[in-house]
Amino acid sequence: MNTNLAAQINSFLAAMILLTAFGMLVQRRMYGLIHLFAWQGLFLSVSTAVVGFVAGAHHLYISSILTLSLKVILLPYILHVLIQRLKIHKEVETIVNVPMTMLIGIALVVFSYHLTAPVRELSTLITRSTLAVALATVMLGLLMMITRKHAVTQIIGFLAMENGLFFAATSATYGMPLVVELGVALDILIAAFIFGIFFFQIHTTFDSLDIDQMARLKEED
Amino acid sequence: MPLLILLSVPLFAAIVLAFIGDRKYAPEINILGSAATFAAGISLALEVYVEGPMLAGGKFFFVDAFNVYLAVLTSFVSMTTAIFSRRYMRKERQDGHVGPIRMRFYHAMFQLFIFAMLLCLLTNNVGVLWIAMELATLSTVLLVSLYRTPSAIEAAWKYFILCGVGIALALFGTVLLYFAAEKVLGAGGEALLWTNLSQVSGKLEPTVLSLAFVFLMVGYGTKVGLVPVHNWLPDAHSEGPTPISAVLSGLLLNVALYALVRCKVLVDGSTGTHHAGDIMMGFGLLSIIVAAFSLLRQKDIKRMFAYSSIEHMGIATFAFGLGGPIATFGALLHMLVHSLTKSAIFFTVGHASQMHWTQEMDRIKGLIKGNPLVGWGLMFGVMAIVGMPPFGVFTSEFLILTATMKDAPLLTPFLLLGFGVAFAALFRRVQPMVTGPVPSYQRPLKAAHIPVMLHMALVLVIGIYMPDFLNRWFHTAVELLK
Amino acid sequence: MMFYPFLIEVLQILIILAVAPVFAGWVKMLKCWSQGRTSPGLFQPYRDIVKLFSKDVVLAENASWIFRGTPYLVFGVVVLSGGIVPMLSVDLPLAATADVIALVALFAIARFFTALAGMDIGTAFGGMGSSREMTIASLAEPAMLMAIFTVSLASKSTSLSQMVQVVYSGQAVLRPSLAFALLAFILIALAETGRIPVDNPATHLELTMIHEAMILEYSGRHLALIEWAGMMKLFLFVMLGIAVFSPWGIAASGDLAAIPRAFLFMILKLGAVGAGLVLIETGLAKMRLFRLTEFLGSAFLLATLGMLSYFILE
Amino acid sequence: MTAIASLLGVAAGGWAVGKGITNQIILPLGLPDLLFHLRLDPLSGFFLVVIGLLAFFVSIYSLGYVKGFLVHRSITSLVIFYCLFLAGMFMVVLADDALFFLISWEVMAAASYFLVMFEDEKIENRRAAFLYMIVAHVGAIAILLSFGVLAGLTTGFQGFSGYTFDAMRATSFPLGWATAAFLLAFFGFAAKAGVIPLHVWLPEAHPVAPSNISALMSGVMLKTAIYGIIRVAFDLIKVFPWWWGSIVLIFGLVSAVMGVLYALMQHDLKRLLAYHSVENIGIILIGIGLSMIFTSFHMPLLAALALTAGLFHTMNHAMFKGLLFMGAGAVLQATHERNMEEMGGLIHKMPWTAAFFLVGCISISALPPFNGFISEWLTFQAFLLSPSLPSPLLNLLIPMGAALLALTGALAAACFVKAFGVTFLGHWRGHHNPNVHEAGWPMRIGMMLSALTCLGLGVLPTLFIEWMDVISEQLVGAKIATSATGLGWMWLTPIAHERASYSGPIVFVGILAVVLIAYILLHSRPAAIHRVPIWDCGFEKINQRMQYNATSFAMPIRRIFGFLFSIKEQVRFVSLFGHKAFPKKLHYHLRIRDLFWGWLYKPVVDVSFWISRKVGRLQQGRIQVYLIYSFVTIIILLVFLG
Repeated sequence: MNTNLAAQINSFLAAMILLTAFGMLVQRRMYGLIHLFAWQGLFLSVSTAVVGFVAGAHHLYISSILTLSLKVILLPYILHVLIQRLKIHKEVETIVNVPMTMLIGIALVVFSYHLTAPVRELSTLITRSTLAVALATVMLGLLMMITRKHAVTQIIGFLAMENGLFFAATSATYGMPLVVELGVALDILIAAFIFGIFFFQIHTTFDSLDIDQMARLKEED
Repeated sequence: MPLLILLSVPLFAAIVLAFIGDRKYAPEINILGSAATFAAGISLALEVYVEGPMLAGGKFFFVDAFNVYLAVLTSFVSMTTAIFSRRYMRKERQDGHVGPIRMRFYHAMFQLFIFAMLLCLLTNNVGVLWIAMELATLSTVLLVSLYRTPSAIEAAWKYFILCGVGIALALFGTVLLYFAAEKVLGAGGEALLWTNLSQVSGKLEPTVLSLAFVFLMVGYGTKVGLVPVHNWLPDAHSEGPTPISAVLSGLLLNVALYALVRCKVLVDGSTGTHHAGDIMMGFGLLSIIVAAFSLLRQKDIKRMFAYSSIEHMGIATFAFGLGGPIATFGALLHMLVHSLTKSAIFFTVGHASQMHWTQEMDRIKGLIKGNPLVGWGLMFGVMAIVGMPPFGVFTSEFLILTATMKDAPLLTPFLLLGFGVAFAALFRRVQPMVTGPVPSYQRPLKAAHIPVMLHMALVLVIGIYMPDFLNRWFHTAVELLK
Repeated sequence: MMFYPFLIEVLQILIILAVAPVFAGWVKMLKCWSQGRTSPGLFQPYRDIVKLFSKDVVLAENASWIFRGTPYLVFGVVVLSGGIVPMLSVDLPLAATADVIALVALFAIARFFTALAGMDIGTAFGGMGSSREMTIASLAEPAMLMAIFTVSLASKSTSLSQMVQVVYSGQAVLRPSLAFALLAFILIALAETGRIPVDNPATHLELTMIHEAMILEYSGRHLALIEWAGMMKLFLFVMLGIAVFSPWGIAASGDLAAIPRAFLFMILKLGAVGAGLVLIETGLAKMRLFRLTEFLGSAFLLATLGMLSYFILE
Repeated sequence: MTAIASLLGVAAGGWAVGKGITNQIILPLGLPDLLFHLRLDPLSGFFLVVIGLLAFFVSIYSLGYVKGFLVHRSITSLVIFYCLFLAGMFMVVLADDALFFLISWEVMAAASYFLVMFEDEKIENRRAAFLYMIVAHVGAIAILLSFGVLAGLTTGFQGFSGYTFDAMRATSFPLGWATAAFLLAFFGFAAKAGVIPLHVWLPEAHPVAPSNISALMSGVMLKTAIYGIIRVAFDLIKVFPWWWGSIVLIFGLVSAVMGVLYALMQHDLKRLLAYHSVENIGIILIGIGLSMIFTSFHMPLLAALALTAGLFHTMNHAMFKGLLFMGAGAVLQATHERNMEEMGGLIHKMPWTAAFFLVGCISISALPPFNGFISEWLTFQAFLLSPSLPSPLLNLLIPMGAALLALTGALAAACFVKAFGVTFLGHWRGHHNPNVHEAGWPMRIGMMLSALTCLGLGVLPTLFIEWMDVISEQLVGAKIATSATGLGWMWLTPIAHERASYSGPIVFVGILAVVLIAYILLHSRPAAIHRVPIWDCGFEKINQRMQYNATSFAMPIRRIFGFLFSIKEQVRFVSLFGHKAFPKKLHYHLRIRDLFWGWLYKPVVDVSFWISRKVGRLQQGRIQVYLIYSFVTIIILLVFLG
């Protein structure tokens, strides 16, 4: 596989990641979201492996496998189980003003591109152009957290952000040092357990996972 | 060697505590672990004091004047907090707020949290720094929701999500930092070591670094509790158990600020401008003012002191942003004395609310007569925190204010406004609580004397007589942060 | 000549003790004439005082030592002031004891104690008198100081003998500032000595009394001392005005022979001032208490005008 | 104990002023790079004497006074904070670097705060203490900033040596910065001194504090602020334009007049005294302001005169105000009452206290032969000399100030006729007759000593002025000539013999002599004194409710100066037959408030709470909104940097 091809594959995968990010932004159904998230993880994992192969950075394979096992298999599975356990699978969520959200998302992509343009000039890596996509994914994850009202979707948004970060790490730099990668993965694992516990706590206390109920700690009278 | 002990003791203690569970002597083990940590911290400090900055564990750890003093502080406050929590948590158990499982969880997580913070301070690797920071968040999230009340869960959720997002942004910043460093230092672990980065900071790409700083600033700033990304802080501090509020306020914020300052040094070194400092000053100033005005309308005692923490972190951030020897000196001192004072305040606040069965300030009255230690402790604590001499906070605020007057005189009115309002707001609330006759519903309580008195005495001593070694430490740290 | 100044001093104190009642009698006499009444004679005040001295004292039950001591104190203060204002000669040893400001303060202490004595008994009248007296005094004081200020601008001094000397030596003739100051001084003196239109010394009508209300409870020798001191105070104010604004005829330093001449001049001037006083008192009606603000305000205005005209015109 | 320590302070201060020397000590405390510097020079020595002397008297007094508390509460905290308070004041005047100065300053403030709050079960005490603390702290911050400005301009700012006063003395400051520093310092010190409009805490805090503390707070704590102003202006900055002096002068005048007017309206004895502190601080500031004006026009002699007047008044005010508060404390302890409307006739039951209080009243009313007169007279002399200034505008305006000062003096006299008359004279006005007794011996001795000092300073001012001349010599470079002739101690002649003179001894001895002569002459013939009931004008028996009281006494003045207060007057009729002509009962209600509450403080408080409400909206409860904050913040920063 020559470098050029790899770059093309990588760009394609980047586009797919971006697409799934947008998909998650507007997806109303819970299962659909989880599937989209798993797809995004898969693209990420493949992309990591490709980069690792091209750059000869073998620790990226470990990264890739970690991503695959965590984000494509483990986390979606946990979410699945939780949703069934907590009987929320039928819930369809309302999102504030979908077209508006889309527009903001597009603006964010443009903005990310503009922002990373000077950085792109500096880099010699084949993956350099994907940095904008990574940033956009992070921002879209954040946007998703803002527009959603459900605890599970917020968590998915959060994880999507993490995906964007991983992508940034691989695309911009051919991956962080292994210690860091492992640590980050560990953290995400712990976080996953914690939000699992949280779902139960919230559910038993509030009878649903709608976070609009959790707005009582405030300063307004 | 002390370094290894310093790190391993809390980790080990966490494991032990997780296994032995809620035994009668668990609090004592907790104290013992913290005390051992503190002893290790002291010996490490001595070593550094004698031999100067050092690397350890294959460049993985790095100790210099800046972080060693914070490490000692962290281990010290964690020790006193452990002492405090023995009596406090026993009372909570008697009142039926927490059960045995949660007690086990509490003790283990407490130690884990200390470990995370120490790792955060001592590591040389910017990436590991990030991981430890995230670990510190995660270990406290469930402590905040320990009481399982709706508001506690809500607070913990917000803490989890907001800090999670914040820290994610910080990771993005770290990636960008690595991106820039890799060009100069080559790929691999070397490029994330702070010791290497600080040496080559002039060669790092300025555009990338300033971009990175934005993310780091917002990310770690969330943890520091800077306005406008502070919103998790009052909730988490007011709903968690009081010992946790004390360490969150007294230590975690410091650690986050430490990370931020390290990054700022790199960025300013690279860009050659003062942009990072300016941004920090802006955040600091905004925090001071917003927190000061928010203080005015608080009804919940712990929430009020949470806002006070925001204000003080704002002050320290502002001073670091300002730069210059005197302001930096003041900021370092401020971190130290704020953490001592604020945790002492939280100790007394915890007892006070136990005495009255509530955190509502309107219901808390007559503390001095009811329990002189709690009453006077709170009174003097507040006097110290609002910057009354002869306590140490005054000294640091004095240095910061005068330095501001020198370097950015136009900003002093805002600082002044913030200080004045915060002062009035705190006093307005605290005075009725400590004075006056004892209300009928107050119950007597055996308070934890040692931590409160120890902290206040230290703050007092620092205010009147700063030992020479501390002074030299600060000066070395100031040199480092230039 | 060592004794010369002391001689003057003694002489002057004797004069003030002796002449003050006569002057009061003179004013009363003129007043009677002007109102078409028969006058009791020039020396009636003497007879009053002597009669009061020989009477027993009737004291209210709860009068304290303040009430009893005040007459002596007032008397003492006024006599001492009498030794300070130059009447016959500029060369007065005690004149250096107090300058004009201190002199005003001496009068103030007399007033202070009189007001306290008025409150001592605990009647409504006493308190009313004290309250009004102190109010008037506080309004008069700034005007008084302004007048002094104006005069001292001309003489570069507040020391009385120095002021007299400067005016006497003709360095200050027909100055507008002095004229204004004189007008102001007259208004203030009327207020300070309790004459119409500020106060009416002859009335005992409850709504109008001021000074009389304070001393209503006095009797016997206490009343005699107070009355006497009151006459001396009037006399002193007249002398002060004469000394500062028209000292002509006063004996120069060390000139013993000029003393009789100076005495003569003094008597003449006193006669004239008495006539003027009566003219004012018969011509004007007593003012309402709250109109006094305007009265004393105009005194202040005049004094200030005097000062301004000094700076602007001279 | 404290008495002895105070005496030591007096001795040290007296020695320093007497010898005119300067000592410097550096304590091994504080920041290692900024040790605590102490310095004893004539100026601080003078204030040391003032503080020490009054503290000595008050300490003796306290021995008796605190016994009143022993019955129902522990006095440990009172004693501890009392000592801290004294120590704080001593340290303030000795401090020689900015940090130590501020530490002492705030120790003093904090200690007095706790002292004010000593009887903390009363809500008014807490309120007063709170207000006091706020104002004091805001003032302290201003002072801090002022030092910040000064230190910033010294050469040694990079290290810490710039914070010492020595470094500031050695620097000559550019005008703009010096002005900022001065104004800040003046603001800060004025807040402490109770200069209008920063005075509101004072009439709240002084009345509720234990009386020995009120005596110290009013008598000497306010003086530390005066010390601060003198130190900053004359010693640290040194060169300044004339309008600085005018500012001080104007604030002094306003405080003097407004202070005394407000005092007149009070019927709480200690509150009245507190307002008088505002007035007297005003008078002191007049002296200092004039001195500054003269200094800036390079007229050292006149500057020395005005400065001496101000300092002398500082001493005097400490003595007589301490005395008055001690007297008020004795009354309070005896009657458990601060409201004058409920007092009267105490002179019969407390003859000693009455006599001492009277001495205080005469002194503060600036009447000879007591000390208050001397300083006011000196101030007048300084005023009268102002026409020699080379500025026509000042020439025209300053005399008006003299007139205002005269008004102040006269109103003060009126006020103390009221205070003494209503409290000690007449009949008891209260509803029930309490068991009133004379104050104990320690209290009497304390009061007697300060009364004697008042008299001594009034009769022999020249000795005192000669002793303190060295201060003005150091600060403005000239002495005032007091001892021109051999009998110099008798005559006080500030500038020249021809100019003006006053002789305390002669006035004192003269009055005494005439009074004695008159008394002896009149008593050579025995005359009976009949004691009879008060003449009731032929009506029914008059009762004690018919007396003039504090409110009615001040009525004429209230009418005249009514526009300066916010007055609510209410008369309510309860009438027979439903017609006004047949009143059965009259309710008279009068409420006088400090004008500045409505003008200055309430708006500030309201605005603060308004902002606070707005700021509170930030924390609005929904996590999405918080996320938006992060989002927007990062976008803005990226735009800003990218």
